[in-house]
Amino acid sequence: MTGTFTPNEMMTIVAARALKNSDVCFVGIGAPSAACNLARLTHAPDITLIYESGTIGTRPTVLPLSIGDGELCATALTTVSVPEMFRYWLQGGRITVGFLSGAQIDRYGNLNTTVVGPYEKPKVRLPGGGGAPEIASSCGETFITIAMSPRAFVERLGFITSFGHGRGRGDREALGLKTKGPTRIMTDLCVLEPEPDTKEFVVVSLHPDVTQEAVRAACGWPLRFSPQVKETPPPTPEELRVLRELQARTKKAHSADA
Amino acid sequence: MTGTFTPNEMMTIVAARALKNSDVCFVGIGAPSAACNLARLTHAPDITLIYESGTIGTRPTVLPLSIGDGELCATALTTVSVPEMFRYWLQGGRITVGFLSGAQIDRYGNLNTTVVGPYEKPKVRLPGGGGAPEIASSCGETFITIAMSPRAFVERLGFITSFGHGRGRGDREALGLKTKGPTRIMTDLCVLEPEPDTKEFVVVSLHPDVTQEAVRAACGWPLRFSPQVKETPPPTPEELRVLRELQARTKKAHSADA
Amino acid sequence: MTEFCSLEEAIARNVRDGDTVAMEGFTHLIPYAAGHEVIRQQRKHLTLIRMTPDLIYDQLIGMGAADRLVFSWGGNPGVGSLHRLRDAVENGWPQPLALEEHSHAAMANAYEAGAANLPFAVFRGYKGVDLPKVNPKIRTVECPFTGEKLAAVPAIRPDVTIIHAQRADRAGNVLLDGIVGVQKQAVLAAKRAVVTVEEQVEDLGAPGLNAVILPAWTTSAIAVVPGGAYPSYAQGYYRRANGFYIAWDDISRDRTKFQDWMRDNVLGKGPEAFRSYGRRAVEA
Amino acid sequence: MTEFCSLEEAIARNVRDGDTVAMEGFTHLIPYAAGHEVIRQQRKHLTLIRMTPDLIYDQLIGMGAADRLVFSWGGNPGVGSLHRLRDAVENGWPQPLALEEHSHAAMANAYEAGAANLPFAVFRGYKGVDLPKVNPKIRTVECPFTGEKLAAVPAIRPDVTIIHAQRADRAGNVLLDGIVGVQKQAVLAAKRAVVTVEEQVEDLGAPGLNAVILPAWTTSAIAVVPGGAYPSYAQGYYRRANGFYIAWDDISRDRTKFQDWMRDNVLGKGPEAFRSYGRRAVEA
Repeated sequence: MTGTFTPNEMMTIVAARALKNSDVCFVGIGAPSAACNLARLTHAPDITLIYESGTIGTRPTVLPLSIGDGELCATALTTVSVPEMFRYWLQGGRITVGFLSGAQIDRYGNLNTTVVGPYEKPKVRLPGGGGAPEIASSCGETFITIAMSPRAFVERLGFITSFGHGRGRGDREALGLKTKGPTRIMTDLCVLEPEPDTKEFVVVSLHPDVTQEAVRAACGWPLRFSPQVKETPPPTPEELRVLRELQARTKKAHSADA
Repeated sequence: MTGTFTPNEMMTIVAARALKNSDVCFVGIGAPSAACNLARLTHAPDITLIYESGTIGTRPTVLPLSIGDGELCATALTTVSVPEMFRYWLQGGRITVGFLSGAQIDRYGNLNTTVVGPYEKPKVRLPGGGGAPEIASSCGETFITIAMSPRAFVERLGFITSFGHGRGRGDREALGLKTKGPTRIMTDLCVLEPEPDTKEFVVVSLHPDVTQEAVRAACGWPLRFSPQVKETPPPTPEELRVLRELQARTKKAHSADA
Repeated sequence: MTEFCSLEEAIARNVRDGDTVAMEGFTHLIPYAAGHEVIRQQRKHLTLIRMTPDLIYDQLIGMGAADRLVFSWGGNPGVGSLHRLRDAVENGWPQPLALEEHSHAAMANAYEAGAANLPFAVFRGYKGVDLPKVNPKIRTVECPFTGEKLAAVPAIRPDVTIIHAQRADRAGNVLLDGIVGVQKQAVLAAKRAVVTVEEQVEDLGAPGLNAVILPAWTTSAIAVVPGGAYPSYAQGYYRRANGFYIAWDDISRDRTKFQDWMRDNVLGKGPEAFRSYGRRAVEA
Repeated sequence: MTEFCSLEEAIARNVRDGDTVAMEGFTHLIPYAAGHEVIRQQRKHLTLIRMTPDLIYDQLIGMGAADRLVFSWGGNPGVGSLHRLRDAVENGWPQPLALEEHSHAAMANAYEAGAANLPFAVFRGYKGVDLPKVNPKIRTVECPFTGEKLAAVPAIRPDVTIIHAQRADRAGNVLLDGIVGVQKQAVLAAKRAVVTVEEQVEDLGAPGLNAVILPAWTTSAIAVVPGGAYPSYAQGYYRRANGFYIAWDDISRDRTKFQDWMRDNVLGKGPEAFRSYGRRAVEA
């Protein structure tokens, strides 16, 4: 038996499953951090986790609130300067998987985390790109974790903060990019992958008890489905236990730091 | 009383006297290393000595045979990578005085340590420039230590390894250089400084018991003297004692490393 | 050559109205006490540079100290928005704020180029994205060997860089340990540098031969301010007050609430107040 | 991901005839044992890259392993000439040697650019000197913001980089401590990397949170060779054999004497011979 689980838990667990023991991951805060550490605590004990704060091979016992928590440094193989992190390790092509997310995404996996509305007079000023523009271009491939809603999955981005597949197949190559770009979008409802000849993201797997209608309703563009949509295997008891223990340890630790 | 001393000791002592307690020195091996450490052990206890191997603020008890002896690192404030040394510290403009030497020098303080004869088929292949080309351009000023002989002090250089004053006043500015370049040549016979309006090096001080004729005979170009040539104050007993103790400690240490 | 002095003196002597100021510290060692002193001394028209503005720049911006912000990620890490930053950009309160926006890679390279005394930085970046359309300081340079086009940004050369570090020895040599971020580059890139430290010690106790140390002759002033990084942290001294970062979301959301908090906790207090934060955090 | 193996296997699997090879170590940690293994395996037509060729390249050149040398200072530190290098350049013995000559600053920047995956390095250098007249790889690049012209050289990207380090842990993570030179950059710039270490340990015992460590997934092979840097040195293990550097001047001056020494001390011995050097040096 699996027991009940939240859509957010399913998203994190699906993302964790996508990681290999041999991966070198550039980890972001939030779902990516939970997914990467869940992978490390389950099927990928030797996975290398790198945070842009400079920590290489970190093994935190609780999830960091920021990408630079002391826990990350104290448990790392070593910690390098931020310029070195971006020059030798990210730009150096040493990262196999980078995680990205965003406020808005389009059907080609381009992301906006900069502004809603005109840049000079924004309706909503978002945090900005941070490491994302170069994570999107320098990592071997990128995984995107993002909760589905029509406000997030939009027909057209007002601002491209990080580049996915542009307007479709061949656009990355045209820019001289040799990396794969986004190969997977993992949401709270389903998993999407780019269609080989168009690079448009289509649903390849629906999470348990999620209908095609529900997913369509949560997407701002006419969402397409792969010929053979699978059902995402539900979380195993082990996956749920480890994730929930991790979250509990984390909550406890951070509330202590008031 | 001063007792007797060698021309080489006089050269080293004159070079040491030229250094200030507040200087940050880029030190080379040989006479410069002896001079810088003599200064540190006498009138400039707080002088900062930097070797291109990356050691910053080193205080060796014996002189290194190479610029990367363990003694330099073990006694340094810290040791940085060689790229950082050349990028942040030398190119960064953090060095007040750099020491240079060479196989050949001309009247404008340009140096050759690369080849004698044609580059492609050299008569003598010298070691090459190493750090010298950028020491010559990036340090606030440079001091040159070199023993005088007609073979070393030449009318014309076949190859310019590091740039002094080019063909005279204004040449450094024309290259966009904001540093002073060579301000002093310290030899075993005398001290030379550039004439303000021509930048040609002229003798400003003769070491004890050295005649103008002897110096002229040791120079390959028609050597000129400043209107008021001084006599170099002879080594003090203290200077000689500290230098000779340093040399003795060094000899002992290195012969042990067979 | 650096001098030891009070934080008041360090800021008064080194930070001027209209200066370009970088207060760095990548999550770790953020110089909060120094930032508060800049607010107390009512500096105006500053250009503030920081990869992650964080709460300290949210406070400076909300108090009207800045005309311009150079940054690459403007959020409250793990929490959400920087409400004072957003209010300034979206509504011009308390005054308009001009933005020069980059990516982390661009800013890290720009500091690095500044430390190396180069006029610009070259890197692989900004491929296919819109930021170059709104930031004229993002240009390209061509490789003279391969003809490849790469991204270029101007080097960052602040008038003054302000950092917090673990400790300084009597001579004024400063040690940083842990997540060292871009602080070394930011200090070496600047005309002047102010450092606050947890403590002054006889011996730096450098961890290893290659420890991150700023020699005394690379900084302008050092002030001993225990707890000076709170609610950020100092590895080996006290932990990050994650709870404060979460609480700031509510404090900063409302203009009046923000102003009241600043009056009670910054304008009305001196750097010695940080001592208790440091202590409390250590005990946590 | 790296593998632990014998030095013979490490060189056999990673160094091929015609390769571009960088053996780095700035006075400290020079990989002599690995260089000798390359000689024993009779590699030919190598392009050898090293800032300071030192005795190890004098030996490789004298044994006819190299067609080309990329370097910035070719002397015997504190002693004088590298006679085998000079004999090859001045007289073509045992074979002609093509030179690509740079300054230290250029090579340090070129390794740094290689580690950063950039096609070229930009720096302030070569002002008013003759080297650019004889090295077509020295070019200029113009700052897209100020118009200033700066020196540019191609990034160094070796087929294989070979270094010696103090120790590796069981997982294959490698620690360097002391004068770290350009080794980290040289390893990260290379397609393959071979590392010899003084010892394999359970725990690296890293000196501090910012220690210079190469993760196991950045190198190709690790061989444990105690004393493997002799007559160079390993900080914390044994001192530099300055006496050997002085003695080399005489050994290398004469072709026959050189060949006899190489036969007796390199061709006729294996890496285990270095163990005694290491020990002897420790006792010294």
